[in-house]
Amino acid sequence: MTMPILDVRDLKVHFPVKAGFIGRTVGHVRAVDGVDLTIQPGETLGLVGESGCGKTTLGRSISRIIKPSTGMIGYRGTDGTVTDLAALRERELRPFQRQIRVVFQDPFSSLNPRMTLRQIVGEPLRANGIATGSELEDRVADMLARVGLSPKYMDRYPHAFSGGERQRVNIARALILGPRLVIADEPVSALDVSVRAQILNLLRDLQEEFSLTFLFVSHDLSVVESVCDRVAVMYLGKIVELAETAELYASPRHPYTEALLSAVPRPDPRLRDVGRRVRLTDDLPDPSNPPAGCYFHTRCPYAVAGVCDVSGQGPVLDGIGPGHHAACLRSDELSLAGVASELA
Amino acid sequence: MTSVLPDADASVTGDPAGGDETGGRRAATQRRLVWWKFRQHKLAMVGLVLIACIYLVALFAEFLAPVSSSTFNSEYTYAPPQQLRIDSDAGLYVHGYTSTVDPETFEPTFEVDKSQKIDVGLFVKGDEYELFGLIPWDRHLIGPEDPDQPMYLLGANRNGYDLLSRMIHGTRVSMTIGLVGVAMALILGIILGGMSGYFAGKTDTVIQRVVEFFMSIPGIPLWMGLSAALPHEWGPMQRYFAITVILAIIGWTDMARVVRGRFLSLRNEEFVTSARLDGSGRPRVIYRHMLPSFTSHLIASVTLSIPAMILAETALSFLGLGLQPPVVSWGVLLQDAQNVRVLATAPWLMIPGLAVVIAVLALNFVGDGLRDAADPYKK
Amino acid sequence: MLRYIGRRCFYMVPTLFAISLVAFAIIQLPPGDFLTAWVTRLESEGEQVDPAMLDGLRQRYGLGEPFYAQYTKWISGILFHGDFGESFEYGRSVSSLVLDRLPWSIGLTVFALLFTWIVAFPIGLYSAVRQYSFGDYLATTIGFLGLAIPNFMLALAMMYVAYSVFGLSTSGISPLTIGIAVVVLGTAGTAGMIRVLRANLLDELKKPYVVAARARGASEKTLVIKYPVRMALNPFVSTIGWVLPGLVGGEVIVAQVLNLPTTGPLLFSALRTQDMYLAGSIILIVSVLTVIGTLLSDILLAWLDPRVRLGYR
Amino acid sequence: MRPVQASDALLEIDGLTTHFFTREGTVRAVDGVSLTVPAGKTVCVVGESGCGKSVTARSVLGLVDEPGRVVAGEIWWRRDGQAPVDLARYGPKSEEMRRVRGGEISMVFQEPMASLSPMYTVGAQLVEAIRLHMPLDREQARERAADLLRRVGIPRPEERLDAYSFQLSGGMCQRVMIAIALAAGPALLIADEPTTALDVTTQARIIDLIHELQAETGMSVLFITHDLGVVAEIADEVVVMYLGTVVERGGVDEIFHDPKHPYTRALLGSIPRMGAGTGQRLATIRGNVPHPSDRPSGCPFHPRCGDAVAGLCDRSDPPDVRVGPGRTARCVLHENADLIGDDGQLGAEEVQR
Repeated sequence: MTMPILDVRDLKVHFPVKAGFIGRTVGHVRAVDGVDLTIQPGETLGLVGESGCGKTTLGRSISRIIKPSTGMIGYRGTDGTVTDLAALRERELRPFQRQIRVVFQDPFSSLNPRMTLRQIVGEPLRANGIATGSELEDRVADMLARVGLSPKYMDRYPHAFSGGERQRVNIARALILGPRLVIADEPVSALDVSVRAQILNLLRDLQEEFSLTFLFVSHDLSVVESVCDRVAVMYLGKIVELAETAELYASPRHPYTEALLSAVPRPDPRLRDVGRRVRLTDDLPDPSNPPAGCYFHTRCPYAVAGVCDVSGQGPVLDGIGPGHHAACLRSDELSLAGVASELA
Repeated sequence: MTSVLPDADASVTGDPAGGDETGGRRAATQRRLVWWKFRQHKLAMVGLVLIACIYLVALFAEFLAPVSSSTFNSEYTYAPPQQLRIDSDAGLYVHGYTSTVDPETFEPTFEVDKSQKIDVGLFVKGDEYELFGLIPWDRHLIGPEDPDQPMYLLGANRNGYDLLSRMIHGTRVSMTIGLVGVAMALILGIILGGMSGYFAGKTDTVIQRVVEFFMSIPGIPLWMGLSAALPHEWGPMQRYFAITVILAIIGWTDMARVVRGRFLSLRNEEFVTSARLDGSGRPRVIYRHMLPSFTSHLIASVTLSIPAMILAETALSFLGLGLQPPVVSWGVLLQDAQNVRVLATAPWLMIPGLAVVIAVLALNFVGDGLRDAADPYKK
Repeated sequence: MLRYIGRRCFYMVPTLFAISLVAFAIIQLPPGDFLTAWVTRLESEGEQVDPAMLDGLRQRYGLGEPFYAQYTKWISGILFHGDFGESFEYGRSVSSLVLDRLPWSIGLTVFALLFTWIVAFPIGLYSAVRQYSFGDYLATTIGFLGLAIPNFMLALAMMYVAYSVFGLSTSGISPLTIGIAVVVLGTAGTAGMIRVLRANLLDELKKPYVVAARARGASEKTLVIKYPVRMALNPFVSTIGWVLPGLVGGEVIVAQVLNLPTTGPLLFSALRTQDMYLAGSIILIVSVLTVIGTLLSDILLAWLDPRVRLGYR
Repeated sequence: MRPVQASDALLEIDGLTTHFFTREGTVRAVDGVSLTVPAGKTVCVVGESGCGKSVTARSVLGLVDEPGRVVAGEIWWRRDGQAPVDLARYGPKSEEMRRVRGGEISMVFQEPMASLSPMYTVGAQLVEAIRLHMPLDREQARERAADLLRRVGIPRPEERLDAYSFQLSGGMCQRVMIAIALAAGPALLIADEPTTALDVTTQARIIDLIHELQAETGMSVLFITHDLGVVAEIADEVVVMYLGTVVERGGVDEIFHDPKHPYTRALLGSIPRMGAGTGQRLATIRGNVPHPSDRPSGCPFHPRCGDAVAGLCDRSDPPDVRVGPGRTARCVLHENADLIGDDGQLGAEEVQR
């Protein structure tokens, strides 16, 4: 097995809850609560979960937009040395931020409205002192062409472009430094259906062309299935299941994954009454005060009192098959339904 | 997307494969978009023209005013305004005055005497002055052909000063004290508001408390206290400067709040995060990415706070706590109009107040227009 | 709710402390100590001063001691004995002087505030509901004018009209002068208030919950009165916070012009004669009252808004 | 005017045209939309941003905001047993329209949190809705309110009546909104992207709920969404919109398994299918969705259409062709389908002379 490009160990991001005149800390929102994760070079790892599960925070802490509270983010450089990004100070991060880039969700707020495409896409080159003047221009033009934008629009401002085009600009900006790992945070969820496919295909093409590794954060399970090699499912700041995409979708081993998969509406009316329907209650527990035992037991249809709700005996992410991990106390007893089995 | 207007997410679509038809708008810089939007605001355009005129008056005050600000003729106490008339033979002229002396108080009362004609000319020789403080000259735009004849187009005050001339001279002080005060408030506001917004956390809390403090105390008594405490022996320039400082001390809070609010909201904008991830240093993130995004908002707030400064100066000077004669400002001129009895005999003494109203209105219009135009991407 | 009020009161403490510092600084600002100035003036007027009394006074105010010691003396006198010091000009205690006039000031301010609300509310409402109508433009224009005309100018103009057109007397306390004062003070705040209310209401009227209420068949009147107005009232109430300082300040000037027996003219004359204990105390009292007014408005706001009341904001 | 054709049509929209008169020009947000909602059925209007689906829904109840206006078209509404009335003739502020809103036709919106006023309790708003259309006193209305909350699956309804919207989750708020919509037992529920702002797990439950309620009450549902998955889950009939026009109408199975319009086909091809595995390459539609204010001439889809015929599609508006029983497609490819008959199986190739 190859060495992972990224090795995250017991990563925690806790946001203090402040109150009072001087801002006393009265509690913590455990946005990311002890995550272990590895990403292999060249793969696309999907990160899914409901809103508020901490997937975006995890992505942001790996790119060090947010400083993690504790834990390790081991990044393996091209020369094989591993650096713990979580421990670095802002200045020391610079060289690594060139190799780990981010594509944001919102194609509107992520582009500075006062800068032209040339300035936006060229900014990383300029800021890192890689290229200036005509060289910068050539590289920007080249990059724009690769993401499917005509370089002749280089001097236009973002407001002249549609959502899909702006997302291409974002991708160009992320890739111009020749990164190795790209963290894509819901890169297509703000786009129209007919444009979404273009961007997904583009990401795939660029991955091949530049041999990129992707961490793909999304709430859309069908999109994740189509682009990811492996998928990690998050719930209340923890990873509850991690497996190869096909394996995870076909035979999930965590009740939460089963529920998520079963909730995705399938674009085929003939499948309407096919398969098991698992429905979760609406109420996500308060992440600053998670339930005892398994965090999911309050909503889990398979939860057993006295097993799943015992304080201090929450499940841990265990290997239960080749490359398949799940954090469920009852994963051995349960037989859960996936998607593939229902396909006609 | 909740918006019912079908602009939802695809604001303007630039087809990557061509579509230069509306290239003008698409390639436009933000400054240009703001200007386009501003131009649609008719009142703001009127205001802009007015403001330009007022500052031109301030710039060429010596030339525009018939006499210098210190020229007076104590013979013509409370002389009423004369109407400027035009005649095909004699050209411009005004009527002279006849005076009757009150037998009890010995105070003269003037009336315009239709039988006298005083010739008025353009570009006449008069008091000597230095234009822009550099070019010595003695021509005035308008004035009596004979400098010894009285010409009081807006009347005279108790000492026989020409109100029109003094108002024109006063423009300079009144309109600059606002600018200087705002400039100082702006600097204070940007530094503190910026710190508050960028560093957030404890720094923000402390600065916020200070701002709240300044906003919760009534300004005018404080100004009065501070300006009353100014040493009497200070000269006009020192006083002028001290008053601007006092105005700035009170006025910076609004600026600080605006700047802080913008910084706070921008700090979490993804394009700012992106800039940081691009490797831009902190100063570049602040000055190249954040500041330009709200300069137009800032300019709007600045424009809207100049009038407040002008009003404050006027009020202070009116009470005799602000600028003192011989400095001439609109507020100083209004000191003459303290009392109803005086007003009853010489209502024209309130005219400088009109200048204040017009200037403040115009600035408010411009500020309003700017505020609306500041965000050209918002419908 | 009680916790909110408690917290809000606690926030006030540093503000009040800072105000007292500023007030004391103003007392201290004029060069030399006021006692010397006072003695000089009395002597120039040919009066004799009893040196024993001077010593007593020096002792009492801690003159010659460092700033903080003087401040402590001054503030503890106020806090524990209600002793604001002595006005040399009037030869009376500051507290009795101020007490005589304070009711007038408070009354004037409260009335002006009420005037502001009563006028601003319907106009703002109308402007928002009938956006871009003739009435809206008229209200906006008047609003702009109200912002642009200095308080004292308006007072002067009204006095001039009353005096020279109607031949009415315009000095001292009379229904006319008080009326003028209320209207003048109220107008300045009204202009700003109308703008705030209009802007807020226009924002609120576009909110989804208004559309949702309309979709369930609520009448247009309910739609405006029940939902958005209730929301728009919040900022409206909180505007007391910023209208009040302006009102209090304006009151000083307007009362001066109209020669009303409020604290304003007293402050003014105190400042002119450098009767600094009187001046400082008035600034202190007026500021503290303003802060308390703001506090009341915040509590009212919390009571009106369930989000604040229930601690969701 | 045209009489209502199908006797079972509860709502029939005919040639609805809603324009927004902005300073920059007129935006033809909805441009001649016709659709029918049969009694007891769920009709889904599906399309991407700017296609006019929401504006269509709002036009029915006269809820289009300034500067938008219904400029043409008829909205025939058939109360039970009565002659149909044209809602488009009612003024947006008229008493008649108000009686229809909430009483006969209810609406649920995209943002459940924002659709409830934070200043009043959920119960107050629910009681208001009930009392607007039913002659009940406060006490009775409150009882009914609690009943309604129970029916939409809110546990402990009596307590929840006194909650504020900000104390509830998005899913809960949407349930409350549905309860409000059901207050007076409407014949038609218009749901405007009711699940878009919700998580996928919550979405599934809300869709189930609407499904159940429909089965229970027999009301019709006009469901607006951009998500074809949701359409497949809930629709009986589907209306596909693109840039202010209906491009295709038909039964849900026909639309998904035998799409006629190139846009529908392309749209279906561009969505990833669950279970299809990793690495599936998605079919794409070239270009972007244009803004409704610069709509292409002729067929609005022609610049992105793989089957566009130069000189034809970019010049004239395509005809609305009947391609089967209850099916239409607005495309020149099917121009001759009317003559051929109702089999609806005519492939594009056969028509392309």
